[in-house]
Amino acid sequence: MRARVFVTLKPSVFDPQGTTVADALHTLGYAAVRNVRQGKYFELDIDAQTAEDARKLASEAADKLLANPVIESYRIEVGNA
Amino acid sequence: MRARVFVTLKPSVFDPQGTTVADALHTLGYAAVRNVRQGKYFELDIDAQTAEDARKLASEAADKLLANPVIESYRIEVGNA
Amino acid sequence: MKFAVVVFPGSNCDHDAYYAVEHVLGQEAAFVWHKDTSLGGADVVVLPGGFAHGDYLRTGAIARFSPIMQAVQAFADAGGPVLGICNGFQVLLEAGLLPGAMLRNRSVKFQCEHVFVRVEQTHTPFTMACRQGQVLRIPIAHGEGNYYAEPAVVERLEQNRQVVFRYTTAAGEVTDAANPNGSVHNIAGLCNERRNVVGLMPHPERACELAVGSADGLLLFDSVVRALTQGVLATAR
Amino acid sequence: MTAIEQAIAQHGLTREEYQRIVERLGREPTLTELGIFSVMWSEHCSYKSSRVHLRTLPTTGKRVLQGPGENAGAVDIGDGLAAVFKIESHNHPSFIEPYQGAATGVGGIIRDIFTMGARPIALLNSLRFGPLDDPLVRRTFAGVVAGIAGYGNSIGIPTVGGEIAFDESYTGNPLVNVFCLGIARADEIVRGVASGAGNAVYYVGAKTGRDGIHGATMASAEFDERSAEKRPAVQVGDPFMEKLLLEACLEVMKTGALVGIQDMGAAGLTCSTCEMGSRGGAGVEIDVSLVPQRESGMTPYEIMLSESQERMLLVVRQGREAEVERIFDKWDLHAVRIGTVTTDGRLRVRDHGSLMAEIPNAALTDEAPVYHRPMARPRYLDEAQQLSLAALGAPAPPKEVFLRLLASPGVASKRWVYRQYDHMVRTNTLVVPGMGAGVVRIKGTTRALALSLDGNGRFAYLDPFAGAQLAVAEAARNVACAGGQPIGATNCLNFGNPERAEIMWQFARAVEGMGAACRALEIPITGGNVSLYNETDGRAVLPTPVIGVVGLLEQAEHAVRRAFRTEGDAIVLLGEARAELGGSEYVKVMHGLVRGVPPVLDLAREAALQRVLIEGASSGVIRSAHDCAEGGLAVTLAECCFDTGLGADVRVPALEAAVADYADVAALFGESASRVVVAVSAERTAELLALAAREGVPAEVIGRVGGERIHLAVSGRTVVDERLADAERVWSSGIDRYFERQQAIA
Ligand SMILES: Nc1ncnc2c1ncn2[C@@H]1O[C@H](COP(=O)(O)OP(=O)(O)O)[C@@H](O)[C@H]1O
Ligand SMILES: [Mg+2]
Repeated sequence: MRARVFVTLKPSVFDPQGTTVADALHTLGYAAVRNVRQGKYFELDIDAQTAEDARKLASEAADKLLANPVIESYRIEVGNA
Repeated sequence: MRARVFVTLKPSVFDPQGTTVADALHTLGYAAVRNVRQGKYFELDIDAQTAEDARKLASEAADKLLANPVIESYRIEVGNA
Repeated sequence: MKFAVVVFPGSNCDHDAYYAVEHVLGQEAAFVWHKDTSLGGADVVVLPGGFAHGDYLRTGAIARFSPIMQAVQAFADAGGPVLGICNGFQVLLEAGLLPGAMLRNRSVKFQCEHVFVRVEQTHTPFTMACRQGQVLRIPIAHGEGNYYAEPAVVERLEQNRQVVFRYTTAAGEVTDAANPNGSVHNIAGLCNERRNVVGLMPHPERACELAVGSADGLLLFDSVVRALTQGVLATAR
Repeated sequence: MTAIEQAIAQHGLTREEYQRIVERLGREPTLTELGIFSVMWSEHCSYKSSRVHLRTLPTTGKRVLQGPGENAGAVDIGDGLAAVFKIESHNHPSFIEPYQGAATGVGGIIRDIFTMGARPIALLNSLRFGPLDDPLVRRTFAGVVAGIAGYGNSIGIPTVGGEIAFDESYTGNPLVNVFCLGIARADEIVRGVASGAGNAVYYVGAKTGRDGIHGATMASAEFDERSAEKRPAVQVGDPFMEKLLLEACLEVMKTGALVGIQDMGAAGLTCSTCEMGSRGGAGVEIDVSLVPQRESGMTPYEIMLSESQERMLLVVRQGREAEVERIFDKWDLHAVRIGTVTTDGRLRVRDHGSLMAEIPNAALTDEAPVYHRPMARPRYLDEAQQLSLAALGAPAPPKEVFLRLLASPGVASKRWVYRQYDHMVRTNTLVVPGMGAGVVRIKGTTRALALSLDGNGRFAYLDPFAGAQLAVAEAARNVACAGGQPIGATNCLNFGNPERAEIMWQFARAVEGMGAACRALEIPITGGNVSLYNETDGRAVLPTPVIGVVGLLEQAEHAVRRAFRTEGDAIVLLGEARAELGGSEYVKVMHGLVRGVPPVLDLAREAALQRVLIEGASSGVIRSAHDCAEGGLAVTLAECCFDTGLGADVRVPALEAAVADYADVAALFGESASRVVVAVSAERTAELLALAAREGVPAEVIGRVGGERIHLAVSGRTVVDERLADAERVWSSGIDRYFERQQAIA
């Protein structure tokens, strides 16, 4: 099974990286890009029987390691690798 | 419109961060995690009429800036913000 | 001899390169702002270390779009000597002036320490004052210096003798333990096919005086002065 | 509770304090005003518990250009230059979010330095954590180190030194103290003043968000309803923005168009406006609607209290505005005019023109409350000061103790940490971390500065007065070992809850001790920081005064490192030991105890020792020098051997201990103060001994440098005989071993 974990800064938390990328895109002429937020993306290949098991493991991993709950939140999608 | 861009290292490229995460997960007892790859995730808020326009802009941004074709590939999803 | 030191927002070894050229080497150095479009008649261009644009997206990714990079490209195309140090090397990779890309160090950490590099090629403007196989002690300071290129590209680099520096032991042996960051083939620095553009992760400008631990890096600057005075290189003014 | 009472409590004010606000204003405060008072009268900004004590510190001296009261202190280092430096704590934020907490701490102290017109050239840090076998502590530790590295490296300021210690008391409350030093022209120091009616007040830097607005300051029913979405967000540092600000501000300062400048640190816009006005005897009027905002719908209250990072407030001379704006534009920063300097000494805050707050600056600054809090000698002291060696049982063999101490994280190599810090950028670092006090040369002069941060929470716990004195002595001694003449100091006082009389007593005694030591050693204190309420579940951290000393070397090339350099050199011990194990690393590591009384310190002897070190460095007679601290003489000798790999053969001076079994332990691992191990060539040994004799400093040749072993004998008996390489491996992996498998994720 493959779990995909998206970790993003909470909306109220300042994202200097996203801001810098947005500035760069504006400089390159992409004025239509209003806002950019940058996050992390993990693909976990998991030995699991069911999607439920894989999701459970991935969310434990996210809680413990992949995301910092003080400033980040995460979302998980599970599918076949 | 919101375009979501996932940038990942190409499969042939060694991923030190993913490997470290996998090691750490194993240390924490998650033996079922076989492999981890770490990538980047961008949310672009784009002034665009159609999803097609938004996708086109996002993929230009990815080609030019967000991904480095030597080591990375990307995928785009478009939806409403 | 006039050295242009390009300053990107976030460059932070610009003063070090300037100091090495102006006060240790005794040549003329001038800062060139990244928004400028002219190199001001420089004979040598240095892209210094640092964190251009914070390195926020990828090292060097944003800097390559700076207006000055067109002038740097033209200067290189005309055969002018260009040295990219650390972040400057990363900018050259992103800009396509040198092949390949950088990954995170395999330690996944920033590393600052002295390392040994072996001079693999003396046939570049920045190594001609070195001995072939000479081992230099120079510091590194980077989090993303794990050089990568596709196997075919690495093959070609080796065949064309474009690998200029390799991480080795003090005795000059290429070992995995001597590789601080996981770079393919222990590559620490390379040049383009034309051999006038050189990039390396270690900081020669930090190794120009014994007082700060090593003067081995001065050889790179001595080299380019010699290359230009001997007319080995066409100046690209 | 009435609504008002609730608001008062939520703002962390007492009823009496509220009453003073009403009296001072002659009316009830508006909500915005209440918020402004609450942050300015908070412990952090007002120093209301500590001020009466800090006043007793020696802050003047012939080199002092700027004492406490500005963003940083400054001392004259000759050649028309000033060293501008300060230390700051970021303890609580670093516990909540280690990476960002530590990173923003570094960002804050760097701003304090360049705000003074100085280019920052060195960073140091002093860190305290719980024991590393706790995985949560490891995560905090790794995060803090990565955060410091991430910020400092990116800006390009070398981290040239620091110190780290571990104790259970810091598990739930780590200490993160960061120090920065910069160089300015002495006659071009810029101050945080607003003056000249009609001058423009500018805002530059990152946009303002709802970062760091403290939960306790959220008031009124209306606020509570929306408070969920307004939970105080952790501040995220943006070193790239700070680098731009640093370069742009230094460029602007050169034009002479600035009247004053201050960073927006704690209490943000509030603190910078009223402090600048107060210092300049002027008023400041701003309109918050002009403040660049990152989030929508921010209230004046939030804008005034936000602690978003990387923001500066500037007062620009009338007519020079365009010039200033142009420089910021060049750096892609947009300076925005948000207000004007007035004559009436008031802080006036408008929102789209309408008046939201109007407060005399003085009420917020000079007239903030000052407390003489009750003090009481802690009850734990009598018992804790009793160290019964007999009760500890027979000591372990010296060899075992030696290796255990070398492996203990407090003593072990800190390379795992400082390898992550760029310690060479700017090519000034003459003595790198791990080699003693950090030494940076001042380009364009012959001089260099030696920098050291020190503190010992165990000593301070057992006797706060002595602990603070020992910290001053150690920091100054480290600087002197490198050849630097101590010329100024800064301090960070990390204590528990000052409302507890026992904590307040610790604090007061520590300040007294620090003052006495600084007076005796003639080192003025030019500033510092106080961090109180370092407690978890009612248990305070060890009282931890941390001192940063700046030392001046007239000739940079005289800088001395700690490592032995030449085979055959004589090893000389300067100073004298007593049987002193109280509060030692030995008692902690081998017996898990913090007990006894700290070593005795004779300040006159300490001063004499430092004179010997400084003269010995400048005359070149001293080849290497290393002070005896945690782990005593045995550990010090080992550390002198590491790096160059030259061994040592040493006759350790014997001691008598109250319990005979402990004589060797005391001789090897006791932590008597004012001792330094130096190496000297055979030819110049007599010269060194004569120099020491002239200053009345005991000095004795105790051994020779050389070989591949570290061999220590007491009274002719071999007590330690180890292959240096083996000892070094144990020492090198003391911290690494906790991280071999588990790595932090950036
Ligand atoms: N422990 C201390 N010893 C001496 N001066 C101190 C101490 N703590 C704070 N100060 C001084 O008090 C003044 C107020 O500190 P301030 O800079 O407002 O604190 P912060 O930067 O934390 O807001 C500063 O000049 C500072 O140097
Ligand atoms: Mg301040």
